[in-house]
Amino acid sequence: MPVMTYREALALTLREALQEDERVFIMGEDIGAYGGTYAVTRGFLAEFGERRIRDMPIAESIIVGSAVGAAMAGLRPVVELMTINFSLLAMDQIVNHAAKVRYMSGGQVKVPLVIRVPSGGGNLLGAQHSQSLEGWYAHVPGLKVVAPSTPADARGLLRAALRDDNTVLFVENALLYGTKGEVPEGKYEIPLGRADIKRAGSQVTLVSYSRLVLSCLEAAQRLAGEGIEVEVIDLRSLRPLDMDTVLASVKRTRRAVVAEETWKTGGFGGEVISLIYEGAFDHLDAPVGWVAGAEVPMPYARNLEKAALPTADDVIKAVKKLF
Amino acid sequence: MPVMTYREALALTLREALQEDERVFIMGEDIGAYGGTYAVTRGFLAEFGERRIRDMPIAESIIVGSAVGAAMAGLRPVVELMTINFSLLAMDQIVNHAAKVRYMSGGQVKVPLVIRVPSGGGNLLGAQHSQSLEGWYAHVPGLKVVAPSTPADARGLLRAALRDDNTVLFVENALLYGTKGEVPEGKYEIPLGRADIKRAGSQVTLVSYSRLVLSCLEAAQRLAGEGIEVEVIDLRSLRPLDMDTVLASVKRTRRAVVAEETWKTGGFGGEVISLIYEGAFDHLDAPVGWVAGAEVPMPYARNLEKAALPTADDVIKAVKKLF
Amino acid sequence: MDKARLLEFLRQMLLIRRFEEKSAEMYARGKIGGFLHLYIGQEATGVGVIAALRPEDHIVTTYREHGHALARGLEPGAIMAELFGKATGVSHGKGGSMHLFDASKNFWGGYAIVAGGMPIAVGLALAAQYRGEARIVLNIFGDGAVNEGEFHEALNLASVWKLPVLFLCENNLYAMGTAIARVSAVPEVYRRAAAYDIPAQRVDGQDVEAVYEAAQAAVEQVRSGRGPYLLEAVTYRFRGHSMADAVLYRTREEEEQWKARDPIELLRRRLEKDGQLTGPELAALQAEAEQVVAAAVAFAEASPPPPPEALYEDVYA
Amino acid sequence: MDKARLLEFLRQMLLIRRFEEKSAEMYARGKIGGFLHLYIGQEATGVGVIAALRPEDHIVTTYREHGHALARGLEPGAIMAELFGKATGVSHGKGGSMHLFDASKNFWGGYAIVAGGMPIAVGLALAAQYRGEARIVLNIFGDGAVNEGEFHEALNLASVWKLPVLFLCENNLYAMGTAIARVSAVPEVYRRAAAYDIPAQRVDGQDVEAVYEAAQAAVEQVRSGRGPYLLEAVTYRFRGHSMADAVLYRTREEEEQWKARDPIELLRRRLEKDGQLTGPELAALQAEAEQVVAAAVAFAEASPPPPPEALYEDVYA
Ligand SMILES: Cc1ncc(C[n+]2csc(CCOP(=O)(O)OP(=O)(O)O)c2C)c(N)n1
Ligand SMILES: Cc1ncc(C[n+]2csc(CCOP(=O)(O)OP(=O)(O)O)c2C)c(N)n1
Ligand SMILES: [Mg+2]
Ligand SMILES: [Mg+2]
Repeated sequence: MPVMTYREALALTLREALQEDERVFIMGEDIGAYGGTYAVTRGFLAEFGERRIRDMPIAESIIVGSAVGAAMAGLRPVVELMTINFSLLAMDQIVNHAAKVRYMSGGQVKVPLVIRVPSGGGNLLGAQHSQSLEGWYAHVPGLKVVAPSTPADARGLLRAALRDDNTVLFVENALLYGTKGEVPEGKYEIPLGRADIKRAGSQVTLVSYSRLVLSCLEAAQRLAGEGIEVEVIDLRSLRPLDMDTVLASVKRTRRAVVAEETWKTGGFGGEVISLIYEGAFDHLDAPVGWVAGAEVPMPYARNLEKAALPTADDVIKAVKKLF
Repeated sequence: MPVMTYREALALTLREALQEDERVFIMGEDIGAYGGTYAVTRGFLAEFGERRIRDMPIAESIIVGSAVGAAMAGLRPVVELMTINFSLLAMDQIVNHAAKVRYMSGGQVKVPLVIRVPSGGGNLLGAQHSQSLEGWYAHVPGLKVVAPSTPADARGLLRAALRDDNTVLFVENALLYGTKGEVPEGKYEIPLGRADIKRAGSQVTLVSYSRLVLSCLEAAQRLAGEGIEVEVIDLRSLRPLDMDTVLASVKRTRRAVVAEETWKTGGFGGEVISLIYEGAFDHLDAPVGWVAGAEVPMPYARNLEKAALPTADDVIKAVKKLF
Repeated sequence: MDKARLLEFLRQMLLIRRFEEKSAEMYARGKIGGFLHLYIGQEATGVGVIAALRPEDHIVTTYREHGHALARGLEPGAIMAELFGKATGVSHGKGGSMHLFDASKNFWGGYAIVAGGMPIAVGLALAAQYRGEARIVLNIFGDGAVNEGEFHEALNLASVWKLPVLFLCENNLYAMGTAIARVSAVPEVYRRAAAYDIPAQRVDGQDVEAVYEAAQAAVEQVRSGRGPYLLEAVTYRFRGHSMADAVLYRTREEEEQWKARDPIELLRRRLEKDGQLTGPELAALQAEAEQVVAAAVAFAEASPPPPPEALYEDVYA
Repeated sequence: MDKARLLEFLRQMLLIRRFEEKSAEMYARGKIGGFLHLYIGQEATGVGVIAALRPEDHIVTTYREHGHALARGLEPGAIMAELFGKATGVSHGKGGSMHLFDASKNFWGGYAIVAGGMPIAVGLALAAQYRGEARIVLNIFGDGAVNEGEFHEALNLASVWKLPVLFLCENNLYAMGTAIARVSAVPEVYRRAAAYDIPAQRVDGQDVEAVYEAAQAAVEQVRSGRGPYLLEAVTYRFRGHSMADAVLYRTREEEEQWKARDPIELLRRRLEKDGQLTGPELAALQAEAEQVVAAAVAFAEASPPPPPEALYEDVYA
């Protein structure tokens, strides 16, 4: 299997969609002439031209909203929002419109739209540029939300998202773009809504998504050295959410820890934990562990930002508390 | 104690604040000449004039954002957003600005701002006007979120919110405005962040907030007839969240149900449930019950809307499942 | 203008008027719930502009859209059924008064977020341009929408990309209780267009002929590929904003002045003066409106509510 | 214009230039993290406009604000310490380069959401008007901000209420890699003001004298209570958008043309031509800038990072 970066996996999949389907086009700030903030679409403008690769004004509401309209008309737009922090400026179009027109039209309309959006902290970008708000969107019926952690998943899920007939928020943690991994050849596709066991283990189930899966894998590796066998489940998709895989694992291991990057209170972690209890209450030997970010706006100073973000150490600590 | 409506309790408290503190003024759409969408500020324009009662253009971002700026300068603005659905248009100012300036300025700035916002469904208003998104805001460090269920609490919490030095999202379920209750005399104030036991009981703890507290009380009443003694806890404040009161109760009753109006997945209920398990795992005799709205955009048709909203019946069913 | 067209305008306006009066009645009787925003007084605007479109042109509008839906030719019975929340409604009872959709008629909704439909209209126009289709998009919104950020973003993008959108502002002078001059730096909406290099015009929204002519010119411009156009029709809603409105914010004198310019009366008088409308002809049109609306109500009444399982249908495609 | 003032402009511009060059160096050495947006090339704009203010006037700006902070008189050491993420930084290390605050100097931030500071500036102006204070608010933003909804909402409200805001658009022709003409229907930003009945002017942002004079006139208008003003300064950033920018989107010729209009060089030549600046005087100013910046770096280096407990401080008041 070829090895490529997360970024390359995304670019490959987007390029392929542009080639395969004339209805696909990309809209976003600085995706063309600039080459993409995170360089995912570098070279696309030269390759596909201004009709397909659309540099947009800084105006998130019209970026998303015009994509919604184009999707209603039968096109298959892909939007790149520069970061999830700016998605708040498009929230009305995402939540009040994209997620609702199908239902409130009685099923007459579809909105096949992919919104790609970098998320997360760890780049010393401060309070307004470091949030991980994907959990919010997973609250909304009508939306789908995926957040792959590896190049292979990025490829497989993006391909599925591009072929889905609904609005999919495709969350890319910004620290993942440079990470590498094997990616299956061919037109590899992963159905939305299937969690993945990234590492098998028998004593604890670690549940996470996006970048923090990597911290969980690191934690699992280190814990294995200490004789604790950890299973790592990558949710990959927050909505639809695959609790079957999680519950089957927890019923085997009888212990679980949920880890995510955002603030603990009201994050998506609490949701997953509640669902674990709901589905496996009698199988748990200990309360479910909970790892999340510090409940503060992200500070700039390196030492503080480091302290604010959850790490493999935090995961290890949470796992050990279960024994 | 005088009896008044939820609406009157709010109006009394706002009027008092306007009289007591020259720095207080109100901004919102149709709060003046029209008299307020839900008539809370009726008569205020005549009484306080255009300087203090400011009718705004339909432009939620500038409504909230200009209030943030005025608060930074030392005033104490009160914003009325017409409904929480439209708060999505102001989300950038609420989440990226109001919640963050204090922290990212290293504590140099305060944002003493109250954002009043009607929420909820049940009025046949359809998908774009019936959401209960308050849980989202409770995710954000830097914000406070309260959601009173009775006229007394509305008065006490609003008074506290108006005197708080932070941004407080004050959530008013639209179906509550006409409800009546006793309100203590004098300048009654309730500290933010204290849950309230609305009915004592020994066998199950029901946890809720805002309008659904009334459904829980109805359920408790009916269950008492069947010999099940239910304790009803009104969180009142989602952030800060008073889990002490909840956990103390659950440790006594050993059973709990959490009920809220919004969609189950990613709502605030999952958060509370996880915290109950975290704090009282060993004290629970059954998995925590979970009552929430149907996972659909709100339909208009009366029968469908009714089916989409959680009721006392749903609470009763959830309670009975615990035995 | 030829008589047949004017009579058709009159027919549509009478139908809308009657439909709205009946809706108010049905609301009072509890048959219709939620908000109900009537179009009474503004009929000439929607009728005149929509008449200038072709069937393949798209329409995106607001919650005050019964008149637009009727002018576009949606089934009156299916509209009324929607207001009643019935399965036979245009949106299968899930949308209600504020969310009328009929994709088969290129009627893309009824939106209840002020200015929220504007980006969607721009997107439909983008799709038309992308595919090289000749169709255009009519985007209707109120004077209250012009101060929202989405208005600004929509006009700018439509202009940059020369998208085929006819922006129609129905300036009825009030957004709920807020007079436009109190909250708009430039209360003449059409003057806002220059900030986007968009041609614009203001027209008397009570005069259906004037509206139609202005719309024709605007449509021609838009269809030619030269980009969007902003048409401002100055009009007045004779009733409150919605059924809940006590109308405290405007004077009875002002209302009377505007009612003296009832668009239906203006057209009737003009036709009668020119000898183009006889008493019996008018009576026939009125009777037709009455009958169509009565049939619509009967249809709505007789229709079933959505089945319970509809609750979970059509959340996803 | 009197020599002392011009020399003061030169002093400030040299300081800013040196500060920014040093910041770039410190970034390359890993002392500064995150994004770093340099002001090199645009110095005349901030210096000229801020000189027209009084100390009690408020400033609200963007992430490209080191120059504004220096011109407003924030301590260079405390600014550099902020860039280093140190406890002694103007924002105690919590804000970083994009979020410089100094309430004691009425410098209300550094915002990293494009146009996000605009509503806040309007609110500060509202507070001044509410209290009957004479102060005004300077709100600085880029050409990229003008298509955001928040720009529109801010200008409209400021005009409706006649708020004392001087809107300053630093039009450096690009928002990241996007040339303004590609995304703005009206690329002349000052022309947007008419849509809000706001007076406006465009000025050569490389010519500090011209900027100062235009700013003085604008400030006078704003302070008189007649409402906001929009000043557009056309300028150019000589470096990339941030340190990460490969600058693929503009030609080297264009860059050279603009560098030939380096605001510092323009002022130096003008002063020398008029005999108002001698070689030793210039050298002294350069040495001063060098020394101040070196001291700032030394201060930042020597300062401690925020203590761990600072993490949870100042989330709430
Ligand atoms: C974003 C948003 N803010 C507020 C509202 C509440 N609201 C509904 S209609 C309306 C007035 C709109 O007035 P206008 O655009 O002039 O249309 P008209 O009702 O006069 O036809 C308001 C404020 C809303 N629906 N959406
Ligand atoms: C709402 C929002 N969208 C996108 C961005 C990403 N971004 C940061 S700076 C920038 C360009 C802004 O350009 P301009 O306003 O011209 O200012 P300049 O950088 O040229 O000074 C963009 C797109 C952002 N910070 N905020
Ligand atoms: Mg109106
Ligand atoms: Mg720029």
